[in-house]
Amino acid sequence: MKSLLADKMCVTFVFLGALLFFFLAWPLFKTVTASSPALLWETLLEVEVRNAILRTFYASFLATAIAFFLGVPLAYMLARTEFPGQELVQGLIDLPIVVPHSAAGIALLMFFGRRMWLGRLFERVGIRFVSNFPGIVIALLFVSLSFLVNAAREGFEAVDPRLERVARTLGASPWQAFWRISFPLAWHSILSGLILMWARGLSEFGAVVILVYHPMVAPVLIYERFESFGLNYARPVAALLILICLAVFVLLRLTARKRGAG
Amino acid sequence: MKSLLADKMCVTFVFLGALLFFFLAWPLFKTVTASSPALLWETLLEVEVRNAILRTFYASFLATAIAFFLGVPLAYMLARTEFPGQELVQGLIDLPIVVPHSAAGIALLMFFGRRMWLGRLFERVGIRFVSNFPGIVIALLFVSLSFLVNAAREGFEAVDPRLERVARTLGASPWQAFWRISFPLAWHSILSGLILMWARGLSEFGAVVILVYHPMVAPVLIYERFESFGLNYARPVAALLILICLAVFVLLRLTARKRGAG
Amino acid sequence: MNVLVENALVVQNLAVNLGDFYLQDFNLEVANGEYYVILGPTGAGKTVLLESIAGLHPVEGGRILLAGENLSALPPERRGIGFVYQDYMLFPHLNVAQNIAFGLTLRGEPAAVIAERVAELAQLLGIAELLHRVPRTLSGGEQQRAALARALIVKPRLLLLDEPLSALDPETSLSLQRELARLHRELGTTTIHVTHDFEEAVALGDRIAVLNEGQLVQVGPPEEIFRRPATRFVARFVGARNIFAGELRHLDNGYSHLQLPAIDIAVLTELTGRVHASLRPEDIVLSEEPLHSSARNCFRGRIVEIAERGMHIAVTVSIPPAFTCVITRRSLEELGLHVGREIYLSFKASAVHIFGG
Amino acid sequence: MNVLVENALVVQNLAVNLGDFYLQDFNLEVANGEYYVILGPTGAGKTVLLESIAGLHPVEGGRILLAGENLSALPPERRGIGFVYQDYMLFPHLNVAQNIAFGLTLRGEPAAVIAERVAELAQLLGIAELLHRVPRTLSGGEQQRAALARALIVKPRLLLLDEPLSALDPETSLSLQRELARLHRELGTTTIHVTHDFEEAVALGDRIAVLNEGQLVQVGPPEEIFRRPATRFVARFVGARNIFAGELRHLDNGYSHLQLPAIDIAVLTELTGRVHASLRPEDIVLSEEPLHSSARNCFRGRIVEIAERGMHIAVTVSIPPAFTCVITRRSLEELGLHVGREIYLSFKASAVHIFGG
Repeated sequence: MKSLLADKMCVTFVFLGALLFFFLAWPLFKTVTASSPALLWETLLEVEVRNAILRTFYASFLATAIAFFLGVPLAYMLARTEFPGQELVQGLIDLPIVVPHSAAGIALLMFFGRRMWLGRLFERVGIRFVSNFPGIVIALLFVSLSFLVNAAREGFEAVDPRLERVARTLGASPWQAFWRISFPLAWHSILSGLILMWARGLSEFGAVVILVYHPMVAPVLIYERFESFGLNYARPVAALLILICLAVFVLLRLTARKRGAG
Repeated sequence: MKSLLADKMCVTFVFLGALLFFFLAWPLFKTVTASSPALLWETLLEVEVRNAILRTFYASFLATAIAFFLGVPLAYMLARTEFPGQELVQGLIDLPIVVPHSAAGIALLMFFGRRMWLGRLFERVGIRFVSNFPGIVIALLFVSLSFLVNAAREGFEAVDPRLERVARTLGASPWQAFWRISFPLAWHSILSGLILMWARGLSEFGAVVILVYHPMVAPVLIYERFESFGLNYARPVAALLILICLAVFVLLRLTARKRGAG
Repeated sequence: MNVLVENALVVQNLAVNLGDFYLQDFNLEVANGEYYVILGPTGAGKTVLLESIAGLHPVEGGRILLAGENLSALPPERRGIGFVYQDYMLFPHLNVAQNIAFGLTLRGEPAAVIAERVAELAQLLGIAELLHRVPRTLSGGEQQRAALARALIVKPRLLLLDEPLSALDPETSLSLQRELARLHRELGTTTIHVTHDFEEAVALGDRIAVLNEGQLVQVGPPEEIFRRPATRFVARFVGARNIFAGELRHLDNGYSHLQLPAIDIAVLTELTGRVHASLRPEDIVLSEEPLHSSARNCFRGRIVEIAERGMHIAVTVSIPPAFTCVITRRSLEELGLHVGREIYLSFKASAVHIFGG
Repeated sequence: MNVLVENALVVQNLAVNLGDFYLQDFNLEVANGEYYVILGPTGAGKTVLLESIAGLHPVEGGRILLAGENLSALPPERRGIGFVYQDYMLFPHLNVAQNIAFGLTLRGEPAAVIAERVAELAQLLGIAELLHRVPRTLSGGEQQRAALARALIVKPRLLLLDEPLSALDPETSLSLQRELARLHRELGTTTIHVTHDFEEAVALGDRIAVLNEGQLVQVGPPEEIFRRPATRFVARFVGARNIFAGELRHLDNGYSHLQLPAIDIAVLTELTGRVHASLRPEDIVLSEEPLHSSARNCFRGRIVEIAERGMHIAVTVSIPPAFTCVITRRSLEELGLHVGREIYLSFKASAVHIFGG
């Protein structure tokens, strides 16, 4: 197709694209390379940094696990059935992408706050959300849920419903048809969704910083160090986090490619 | 298909889905309804709030406009040509979705900071990024670019390349084939991408708060008010912003549906 | 009602509504052990009909009785009805053995029993070597055999086949068609087979039902459908052809004779056994005297009917059996043909098309 | 070289590599004003060949000369070659008039001139009423007419048609086929038409080129391709048929006679004018004496060739023209046929298939 992008147009487009490429690539590259590996290692050994990163991993993992139990059934219903208000539900799932995350944090605070109805209910069974670990999980769940639900829905949509129907005629209950046919066949999509949601959870800042400043997740730690001590102290933590996300992202791409090939 | 989701399984799935639905819908609904319309109106009349909202709109608009000029050609190349490193470029476009936005803010600061090479270059022509309006634009461009590029790429991929080829045989240069055939046919996708990118820009907090705390965009204002004055002062601003995003989001859905029908 | 007991399947006043497709007051009766073929053009809603019988589509009204039992309240997994789709629908994440075993695995049968039954059915369908392959590495014919084995392993009371041969190339289709006939002889499972292919219907069906616009317009043995089409639609859909069933006898000199009840006709084929033969009406020549020509088949018969068909005249001559041939108006006049007259009828061995039994 | 001047298009040693498709050392010569049909099975790379000529695919080697000018360095928009795809490829965001006008609009012609030319071409192609419709509301035949008008409005030096009739139903295809013949008579545009349909090739082509595995295996007038297939592939692909071109004469009594150079044959048709006729070899009966039968056509001829073809024997009888018929081995023996012998040859009027001219 090279002949189609001849001469001037091709040169213009490549130039514009290259501008964008360097705009995206260079800051990330520079941040990662500005700190020496020794410094990065040292940073990783700091208790505060390590705890923040592990806390982020764990909170995102828990949010993803909750989303798996609640979101995969919803994704299946969105893919397989038609019900009134379906478009409303689908819209709501997508909404967290465009709602400002600081506003989302405020909204969650209104709901899970200690003086709120639900917050008090949970407090009675010993779960406190504000400025506490469960609050991080709730915030991550709220803002990154849509990634899993949409991936799982697309996965289920790609499974021919007639496969389930054949399974039914062979004696499978709806439940068996789901677990033995639809779920295994949509698994690669669901797995992609889980990884993407987890990665997205790692990077969340706006909603968490309002609901739970302390204990700190890694993105909040970066902000805290930057505000309190300046760029040079925030940079190694940022570099670490970018590297981790890069690794997760490559893993995600490989999963997606494997799904494409399988 | 109702018969496929019989009995227990259906009830379980509906229950799990409903849990998720209320988890998403209720906090947003509560935030919006907790403030009376009069209070919302009063909040909108505050100069600081109004300026922050208008600044957010304008910065996101500028970022979207820059992305249009740089990103649409890149999307076209990704859709139409094969070049070495294509997967790398596509990966880089998607990367901002998973990179923590506070880390992205640090990275941009490393690049456009006043003591950095590029920052100094721009300062000479009178453009300052840190704690200044252009910095907001740069931050929004960085984090929400992928939404436009991916939407435009999918739009171009849906245009049969043979339409361009026929146009070429009729005397169109590559440039004319692009503007008269591919661009109009992909326009609905590009428009969706533009709206989505703009909406995503409105909601950005993490990258902006590091690069440009003052002058404040709306999400930063919410954070500032929450930190300085508490929930009750932050809530009306959050409610306003959620309503605006909701309106944009409905607009986006309608655009997407029109594209589906057309 | 007697009809409910004698028949394996009775469908009464079925109503199905599925957006663009609509079935109303639909009735169907299939006898025990019968091979029942529903013949209709593509898009006549045949798949929806079968899915409704299997409980895979909601039904708006009417009754479906299987061996006298009303199925309406039963979910598909409790109906005991096997289903085979045109495009196989093998479970892509299971290998062939696991696919075939699926129904028994669900029932929690012991592994040894399952393995034995799978081997038995794979043997029966000639796919014993493929058990460890995954579906996407199989040819279409192999996939359809596996799908059949999977449906048969649970010993269904009724087997529904939705255009099972349509996705296959002609040769594979023919061989699997013979396989279906053999399976039905050996297992005797009551079967409804839906198709748009007329030769397939003739070769397999005990009875053929012609479906048009949501109604069965004619039901009867293959012979009857072709000899006496009840409506113009049936006539147009099955075409005006001469169809015969008979036994092939190979002669030493490389020829075959097809033995019909009263006559033998010379044909060219490599098939053997019981087959069908079709002969286009344009390929038959009528003459007053026996022809000494390259036309190998020449018989004397009596004209039983003369009918106009557009530019042609259709003349039916009974030898027996009855042959229909088309001639021009001028030939009609020159030969002075009229009903009751005796005439010679000739056709070439190469003009007889032999197809599966 | 003389060949470069006389021919509108000369392709020399063309090499195209496109992943799974590969063209090497490809040569082609099309005369000025000629209607050149490339006939080949689906998937033989015909589209890639045409796109390479139009400059839409990179070429690895060889020369393409149009009216003596080397096109290699020219981008597609400067080659003056019209292109029509099988699936029309009308611009979906423009109406029919804007689609047709596209080429002139690019050149910045005055609106009045464009409107006039569009009206003229729409008239010529019978789509004058559709000018304000958008493509997706048009039938396939209407879309293809619009695509033709769009290609013709820029007065291309060469028109490339990539299976232009394949996506249409048989009736529309036939009517558009006659339209193509008429357009070519009126405009005289040098045309390369690619198809896998053998009757289409015969009906339209001044010459036919048979393409197999990236090479033209035979080039010649239609008659020659069918009479003397150069390779086994050509013979198998075009089939063993009797093809004749002639003028139809309607008789008062409802018959038509097709006038061949030496004989008239009775046929049944509603067509008129210059047509082609095909006759399957199985439909011809040979006999020692003229037959008094319903076969309307009976001629005496001389056997010029006897060849084995599997289970059949192919006998070619020249009346003239030469007819090929297949008979069984036993008929051959009984009739005592040998080359040079005179024999009678009969076939029914209804066995002659008449198709477009």
